[in-house]
Amino acid sequence: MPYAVKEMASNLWRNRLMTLAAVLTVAVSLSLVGAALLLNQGVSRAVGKWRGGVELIVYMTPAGQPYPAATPAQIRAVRDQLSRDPEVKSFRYVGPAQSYREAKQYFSSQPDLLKVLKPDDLPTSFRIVLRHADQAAALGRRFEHQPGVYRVLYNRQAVDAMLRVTDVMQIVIAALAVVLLLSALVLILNAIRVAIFARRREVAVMKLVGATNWFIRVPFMLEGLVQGLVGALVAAGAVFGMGHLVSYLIAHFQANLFRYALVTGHQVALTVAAVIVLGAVIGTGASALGVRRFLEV
Amino acid sequence: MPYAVKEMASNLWRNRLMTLAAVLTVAVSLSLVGAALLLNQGVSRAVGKWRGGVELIVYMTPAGQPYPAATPAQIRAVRDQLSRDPEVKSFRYVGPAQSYREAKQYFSSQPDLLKVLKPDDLPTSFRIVLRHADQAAALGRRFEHQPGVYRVLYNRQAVDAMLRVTDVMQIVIAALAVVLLLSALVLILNAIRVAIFARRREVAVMKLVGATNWFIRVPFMLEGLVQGLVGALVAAGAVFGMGHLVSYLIAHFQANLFRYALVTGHQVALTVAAVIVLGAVIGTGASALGVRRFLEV
Amino acid sequence: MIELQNVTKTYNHGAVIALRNCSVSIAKGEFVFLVGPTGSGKSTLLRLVLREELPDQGTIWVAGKNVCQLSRWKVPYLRRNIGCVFQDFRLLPTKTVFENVAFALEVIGRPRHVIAAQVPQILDLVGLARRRDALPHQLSGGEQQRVAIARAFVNRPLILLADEPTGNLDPDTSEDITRLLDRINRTGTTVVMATHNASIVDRMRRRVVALDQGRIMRDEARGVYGHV
Amino acid sequence: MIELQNVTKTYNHGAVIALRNCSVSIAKGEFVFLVGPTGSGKSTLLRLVLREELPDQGTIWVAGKNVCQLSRWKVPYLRRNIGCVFQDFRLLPTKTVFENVAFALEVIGRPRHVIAAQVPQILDLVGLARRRDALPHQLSGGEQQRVAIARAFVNRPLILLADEPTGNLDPDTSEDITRLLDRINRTGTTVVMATHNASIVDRMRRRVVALDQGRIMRDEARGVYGHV
Ligand SMILES: Nc1ncnc2c1ncn2[C@@H]1O[C@H](COP(=O)(O)OP(=O)(O)OP(=O)(O)O)[C@@H](O)[C@H]1O
Ligand SMILES: Nc1ncnc2c1ncn2[C@@H]1O[C@H](COP(=O)(O)OP(=O)(O)OP(=O)(O)O)[C@@H](O)[C@H]1O
Ligand SMILES: [Mg+2]
Ligand SMILES: [Mg+2]
Repeated sequence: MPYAVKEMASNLWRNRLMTLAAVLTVAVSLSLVGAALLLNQGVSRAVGKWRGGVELIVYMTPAGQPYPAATPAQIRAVRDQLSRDPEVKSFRYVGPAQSYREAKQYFSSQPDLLKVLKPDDLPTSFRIVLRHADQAAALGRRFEHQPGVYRVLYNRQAVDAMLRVTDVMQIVIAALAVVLLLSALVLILNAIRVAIFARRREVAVMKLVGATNWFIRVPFMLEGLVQGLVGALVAAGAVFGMGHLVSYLIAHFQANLFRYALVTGHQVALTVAAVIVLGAVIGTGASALGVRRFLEV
Repeated sequence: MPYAVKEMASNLWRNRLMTLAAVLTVAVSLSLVGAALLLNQGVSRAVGKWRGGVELIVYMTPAGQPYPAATPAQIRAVRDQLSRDPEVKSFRYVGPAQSYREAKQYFSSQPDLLKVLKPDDLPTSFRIVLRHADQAAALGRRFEHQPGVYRVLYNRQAVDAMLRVTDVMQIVIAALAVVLLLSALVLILNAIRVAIFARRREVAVMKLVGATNWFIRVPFMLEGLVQGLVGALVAAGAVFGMGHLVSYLIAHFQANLFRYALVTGHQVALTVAAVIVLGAVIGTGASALGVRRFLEV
Repeated sequence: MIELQNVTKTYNHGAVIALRNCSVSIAKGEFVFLVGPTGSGKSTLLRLVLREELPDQGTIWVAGKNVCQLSRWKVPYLRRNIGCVFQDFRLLPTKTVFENVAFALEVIGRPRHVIAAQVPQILDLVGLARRRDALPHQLSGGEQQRVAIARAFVNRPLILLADEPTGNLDPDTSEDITRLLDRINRTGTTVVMATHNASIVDRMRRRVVALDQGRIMRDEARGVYGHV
Repeated sequence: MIELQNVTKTYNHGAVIALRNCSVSIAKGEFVFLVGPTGSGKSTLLRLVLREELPDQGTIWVAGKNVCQLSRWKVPYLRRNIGCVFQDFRLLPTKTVFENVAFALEVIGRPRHVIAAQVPQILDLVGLARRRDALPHQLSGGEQQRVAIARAFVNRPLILLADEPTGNLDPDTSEDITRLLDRINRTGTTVVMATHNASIVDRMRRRVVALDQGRIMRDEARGVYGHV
């Protein structure tokens, strides 16, 4: 329908400032939606890594402590007990070499501290996956006072604290996104209203000579759709950019827990698709609403 | 001028959806401006703390290293050299006890690691303030191979990396804020335009019977001003809230360098004032523009 | 062609009664003047025929269809049978004479070659063939009304409604416009013209339907304006 | 009171010439009919007097002021000396009769007690004292035009301009409105009325200024409409 497209283009151009504002607001709000989605995916991916299913860590006493280091026999005792415990789904032992490797990675940003650490100073540990996560405290208590056990760490606590923080961030971002989506909707609605007003004479004549309702409506609806879609495309670009920004930030912050919060290309693509669909929905919704409210039949 | 206020209130109420959108967009964009300002202040405050003016740290070899620990004589030699060097503005020696205290604070979130550390394992250090910051490398090189010196750290590097990251964040936030301010402007402009259109009959009659131009303009201008100001007040609330959110995030992240990025109440108050002034400026600007463009005389 | 049966129309939830129990029947090819003082309901009657409004009571038949029971999406097709002319011309100021007339065909989906054939023909009929590229503001009021008539008639509707088509025109021009409507009526089109112009009504001696306060007071085959 | 000296006015950067070198002088207390075919420049002349437009050439004096050299902010004060009435009434649909008239005083900053005193007085003059709380759509066209006249006259302007005030009205109502304007003229107000209504002009026998294609063709003290 070339008439509709022509009309739409001319409507958009007449109100270019408003069109620009609507497109930008759609872009910003959808970018925020995309950011919230990415953060959500990144965090849930990182949570998997952080936990790796591990809910409990039993550290054995390292050398260089005021009390004696764990003996091989004590370590074997813990291992045996874990093998027999029905609550333990699986576990692995992290020896001195791997502990040191982990620490090196962990403190890669603090080389002076690294030089202080020696492999033997670091505690070896058992990383334990439970059958029922809520049994962590009960199991932990059993090992806490066993000879050679240095400390029991509940991984869940640290991760949960982190999750609370990222939850707050997601809520803030999502709230901003919702507010801005409302603004975007009103801006598109308005662009349509102004376009309808600018074309009121044409519309009156069209009704008079018997143009069908859809013939009259379609150019205005297309206008809203295009604004929503163009905004969504810009936001899609921003989502791609955010992927890079996040890696950059992670690389520079070297934020320990967050280093796993990278999202896969697949997840970014899904987010981009969601953003574009949302843009189309907003554009169409605003159009339908605008045409309904401001165009009599 | 009660007439103008009455007219303005009725204009706002007629277009409540648009008014709401305009106010919310102003609020969001000014909140982002506030966030950028707070981040900027927090970072520059933190930079001061991070650096404390210190540009160079000379660590002395601690015990428990493959090579011998620094002797008191070696430490004294470094101290003497620093006292004599004309490039050194001031310096202080951080002994074992204070080093341990710092480490405890630094690693408060990682108790198992803390237990591994012993005061004697930690290097003591000289924190040096230079007369000319660019002399850091030259001075550092002189100490690097001196007996008993464990390592020379250029504080500037870590801080600069951090600054690059916060710079990126500030730019992103500021860019979003600018885009949204444009949208806010267009939304206010539009609300005024619609109000003018809704009142076109009244305006025509007013011109006809000889109402002065300002009498006609003022209600519409007040409308824009109120939208800008109300949005700014909401943003001011958000800025206060952000202060709390930041402390909460810092407490939970325990992000090492950022723990000093708290802003003072005074700085928050200044930011709030800036946000409100900006809201008034935007409201007035949009009004003036709207009245100019859409109200003939 | 047009038949109103006991039609009552009110506005503002019954506060204003625009038409009271009106019945009138207009046959194909008639030329009818609708007269009456201001507020007597002439425009309302025309709007009902166009189905811009629905009556409160009574039935209205237009071109063989009961417009009160016409579903919404069929209304545009009804209107393609009815041409309309108003006091204020309602031309599109940014389009030329040709484009204004062509617009009426474009928006109901007529193909290009039909437009290219019919528009010059109708401009010839209204005597504006030489001004086809002028913009409305470059025309006199009488010429503008001719364009409006061309637009209303280009799709060869069965009915032409004219609501005070000479209200903005001087007596000479009004005379011209009425003569043009008469010419269109002679092609078989039913013409209904609401007017205050007593001298035209008196001179033409056509059927006159006189309204007053929403009631049909007179319906004469070869009537005059009269002072109600 | 009103004086045009060699006034030329064009639109669209000279493409349309609305007035060509017109000179006319209207004294205080006169009643002048402005006649001429559509597009002859009657409305343009009135808009120039109101200083809604500026002339291309010539000077215009209104109430002792050269309106061409009047600074922008003084225009409202000029307009307080000029009342205006139009074909389409231009009443505010959401305000009552009283409020419509009071609005004209409110927006020029007249105090409440002045409004409370003057509005009923003027409504009495135009014969609408009993309809003061009606909304415009509840009034007939003639009554609406009376409200418009009341609004134009409530501030007791020196001049009353009327641009086809009877264009939308039937002959009887037109007669009434013209009589009302005549009554206002007898209070000393200068009245200029542009019209197409030949019968009224012919009956009143007042000064007639006839325009055609932007030129003043006739200016007779006790003229008739005539067919130019
Ligand atoms: N949209 C409307 N809302 C409310 N009342 C209306 C509306 N349209 C018309 N009326 C009222 O209905 C009555 C008839 O109006 P209508 O316009 O049909 O009269 P008319 O004969 O065309 O008058 P005129 O000669 O002034 O054009 C009048 O009292 C008018 O005030
Ligand atoms: N705003 C405008 N822009 C361009 N041309 C205009 C404008 N206003 C009037 N004209 C043109 O100026 C000429 C004089 O117009 P004007 O309205 O003064 O005539 P008029 O005598 O009042 O006619 P009518 O009897 O139809 O009201 C016409 O040719 C008209 O097309
Ligand atoms: Mg009518
Ligand atoms: Mg005119």
